[in-house]
Amino acid sequence: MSWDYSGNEQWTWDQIPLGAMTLEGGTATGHKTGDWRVQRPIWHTDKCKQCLICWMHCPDSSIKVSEQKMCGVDYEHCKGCGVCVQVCPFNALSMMSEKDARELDEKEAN
Amino acid sequence: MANIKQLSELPQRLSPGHSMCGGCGATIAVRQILMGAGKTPVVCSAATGCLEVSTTTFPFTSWEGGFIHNTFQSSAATMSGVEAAFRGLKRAGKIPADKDIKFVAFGGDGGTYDIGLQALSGALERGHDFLYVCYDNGAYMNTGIQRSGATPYSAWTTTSEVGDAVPGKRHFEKDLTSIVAAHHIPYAAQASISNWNDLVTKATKAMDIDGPTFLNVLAPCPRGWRVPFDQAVEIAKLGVQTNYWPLYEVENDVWKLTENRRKLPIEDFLRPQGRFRHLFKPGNEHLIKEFQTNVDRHYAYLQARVAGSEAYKDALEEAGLPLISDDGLALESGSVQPFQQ
Amino acid sequence: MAELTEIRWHARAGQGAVTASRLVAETAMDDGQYMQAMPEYGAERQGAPLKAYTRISPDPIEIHNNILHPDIVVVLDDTLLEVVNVCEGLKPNGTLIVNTRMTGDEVREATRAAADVKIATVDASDIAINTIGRDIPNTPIAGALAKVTGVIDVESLKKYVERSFTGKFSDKVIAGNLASVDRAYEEVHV
Amino acid sequence: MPDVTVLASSGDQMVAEAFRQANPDVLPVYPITPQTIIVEEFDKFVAQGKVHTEFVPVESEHSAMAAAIGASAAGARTVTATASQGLAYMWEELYVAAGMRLPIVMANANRALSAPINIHGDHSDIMGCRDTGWIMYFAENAQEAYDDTLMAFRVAEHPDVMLPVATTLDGFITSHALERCELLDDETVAAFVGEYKPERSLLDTDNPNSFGMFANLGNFYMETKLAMRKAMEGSLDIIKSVGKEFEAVSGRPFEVVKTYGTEDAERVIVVMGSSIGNVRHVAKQLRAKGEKVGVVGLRVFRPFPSNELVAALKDAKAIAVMDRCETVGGQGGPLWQETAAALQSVGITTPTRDYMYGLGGADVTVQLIEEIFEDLKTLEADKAAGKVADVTYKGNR
Repeated sequence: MSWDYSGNEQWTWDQIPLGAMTLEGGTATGHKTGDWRVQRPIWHTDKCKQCLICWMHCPDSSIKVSEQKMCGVDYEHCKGCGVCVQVCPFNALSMMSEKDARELDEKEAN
Repeated sequence: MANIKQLSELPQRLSPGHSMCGGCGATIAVRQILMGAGKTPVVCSAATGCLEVSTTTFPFTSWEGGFIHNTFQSSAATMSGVEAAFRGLKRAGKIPADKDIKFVAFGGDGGTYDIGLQALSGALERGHDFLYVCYDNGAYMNTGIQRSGATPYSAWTTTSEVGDAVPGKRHFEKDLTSIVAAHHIPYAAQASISNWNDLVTKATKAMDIDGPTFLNVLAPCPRGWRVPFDQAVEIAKLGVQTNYWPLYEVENDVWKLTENRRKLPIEDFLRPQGRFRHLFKPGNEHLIKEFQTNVDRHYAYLQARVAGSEAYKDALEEAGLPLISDDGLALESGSVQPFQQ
Repeated sequence: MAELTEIRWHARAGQGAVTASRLVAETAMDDGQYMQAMPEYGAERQGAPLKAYTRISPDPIEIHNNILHPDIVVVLDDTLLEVVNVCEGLKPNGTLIVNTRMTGDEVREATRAAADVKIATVDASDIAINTIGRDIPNTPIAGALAKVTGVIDVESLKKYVERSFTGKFSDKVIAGNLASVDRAYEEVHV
Repeated sequence: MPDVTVLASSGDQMVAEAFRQANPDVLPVYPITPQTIIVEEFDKFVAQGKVHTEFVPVESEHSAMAAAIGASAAGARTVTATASQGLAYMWEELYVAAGMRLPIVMANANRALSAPINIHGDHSDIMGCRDTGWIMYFAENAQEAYDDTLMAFRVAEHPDVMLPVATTLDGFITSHALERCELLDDETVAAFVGEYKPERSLLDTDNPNSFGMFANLGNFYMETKLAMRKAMEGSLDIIKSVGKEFEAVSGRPFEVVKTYGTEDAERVIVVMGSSIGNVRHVAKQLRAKGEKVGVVGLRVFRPFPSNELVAALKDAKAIAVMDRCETVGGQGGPLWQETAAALQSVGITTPTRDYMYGLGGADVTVQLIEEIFEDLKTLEADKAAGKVADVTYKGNR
């Protein structure tokens, strides 16, 4: 089942689940903490040895892994703490200011 | 235990989108511990604190499985009730007898060493089948860095202030893991987020055991420790390497050190942390010396327990007595009466 | 208003006043009456003087307070006569039953009981020792109560004793208790 | 018709029997006088295998309620029992149980609070948590303690209520005194109480829920409290209908407000718990002498049966409220406060006076009650002359 909590800010007393419980697990995924970020980790695929140490230590479950392989950073939720950069044994991750990163993105877009 | 690649395929237990600080050690601990459940469903509880507040802001929960928060001191007692319900409902035939759930209760050091110690002790004594995890960041971080029974000697907190008269916390921390071990439960261990392999191994072991088990996990709080936000894992590693936080386990009353890294001087652990800055001011050398002495003394204590465990095993063998887990006594919890119609 | 009978028991903690208050109450209940039985709760320990109460009525009993004006007072230990005013609040023409070797007149003198108080004496301890084998005067004195006041029926009392003791005590003990009721019923002096 | 067993029983024992017949899944409990008999008797049932209940002998009342909350959230029919200091120790947990909307049933043997320490009956403990969101029954005697406990499950677990229920009995007076009681047969009770089928459970791992969420500033806190108020208000009708159902089963009448003589009474006493009987006993004697006195006894205090109370008091000329709980420095005891507010809210200005009585188990004598009825004769004039305080102690030295 999937719980639709859209528009919950407007819910009245009789619309809130009993005892204000959540009716589904992991709904926080809908809370985008990526905008907390002032720096972002950049993944250098050339240096990555797929050891998954970054994934093991990410406090925000924001290292994307599929089929046992690191496949990017979940920028929707990554807070840019830099732990992944610190724990990577192969310098396959480095931090970049969010501002520069965005400019870079725009350039690539154009 | 599964290797890291296999672990990466386990179900996600803690979703992103929580409001913990960037770089928080507690969420790293939770993620690593819940890997120990494998594919089995997990129901968790948490004491009031950073972890609880920041992972459960309505309507956003980061907990993928069942979760309950009750009060600050009641994580263990609340989970007692959940686990008792699991058994009571099975006995009543309202839940399939073969249904398996892993129960994990979380508490910070404030909710475990201090206000929750009575509830934890009671739950351990009653033998409930769940893992209790203390994520230890050495102070009441949720309320703004006040000292707890886990705060290290001489550390600065907002209630162990540093001044000319008083150089930070005047008391040595409680040895919680030994207190828990004294309940003679099947398994108690100390782990660190910096040693994921050791931690996940211990979590797996603990969750596989029937009966009460305990993990005390070093989970640094960069904000409270006054280190950069990317340093949680690094500083935890130094905690282990300096023997500030020895990694060991107590299984069936048998003590065993699980990591024997080269031992670094305690300064290496203290120097990077703003909460110990005053220790490095001229005239405070004796504080570092006292800190080191206490660390060495505690490590010697652990080594003695390890050595003593050999004698203990021999004594049991000589007397023909079973280990704790082998007689099942520690594994029966609550009321053990079989239900008769 | 229906006839409500109120009994106050005096004894030392451990002498069985609470049991006696229940024995009489439950016997009355078996005969279709309503009842209440309660000790005066406190932190008393072995040997301390205490009170217990029994109420019996053909109609439901609504009042729940301590009994201040009993119709009947029963004293399980005559050494209490010197330390407790057992006649306190006793209703006019009330009844005082004492487990003692003393005569009725001696009791009246010792308690300064009013002239209208009906006094009954029975050596329940002696009866208990000779029938049950131990000094537990509460069963026999209930027999005396039945005789003197008629508030409960002696045969019902014996039926209740037999029923409630069966399984808990040996046949010998039960027989002794029944015998003690009969003897007290016969031997009580008014 | 149900089989009825007549037995001599204490109130505590009757509560234990009600618990046995409801066959709860979990019972976490910590012993305290005068609730102890409930725990002891129930543990016998566990030991004899007469219930399937998981008995959790916790290390404190705080943990008793914490474990009850965990068990109830896990979908278990959950009961516990306490008294006095134990209830006070549970206090913060009581709010959690109600706020999480968990249908826990708890018996409380009403007892005084320290200091000075006192083990006897009064309402200090239970009144201390009258605003926690728990429905509250007050039993007049052992029989009502049993009846209320059975009805409590139906009310608490009703989908439109989902609030915890406290069934209370006065310490020692009701908890320990032996009375003639009637026990319904197990089948009849099982059919009446029914089975608890929770909509949500922590153990439903296919539909995970998070209980005890954090309501951030301005985020749903007031709304959840309003939802509780609505459920509490609505519960009164459910309490009544369940009461009528139980009346049909047991043959014992159920009213949230019990009245005697109010049809023509000029002087009325409002009272709760075991003292209702004492006051009715005295009122009967006085009415036999032609005095126009009446009694209003509340069997339910939360939700407060305001309309029923007003209806019972509307024709009275003078009203005494008997409170068995101090509110030191307050305008009056809890029952007087509620009564005065109920009357005022419909514009009734009948003079009232609050009597503080029976604290720490102080005896509630016939004389004490007669004095109160006597006072009422001149209450209006005395008040006008400023002769009486709002709060008057009775039975003290």
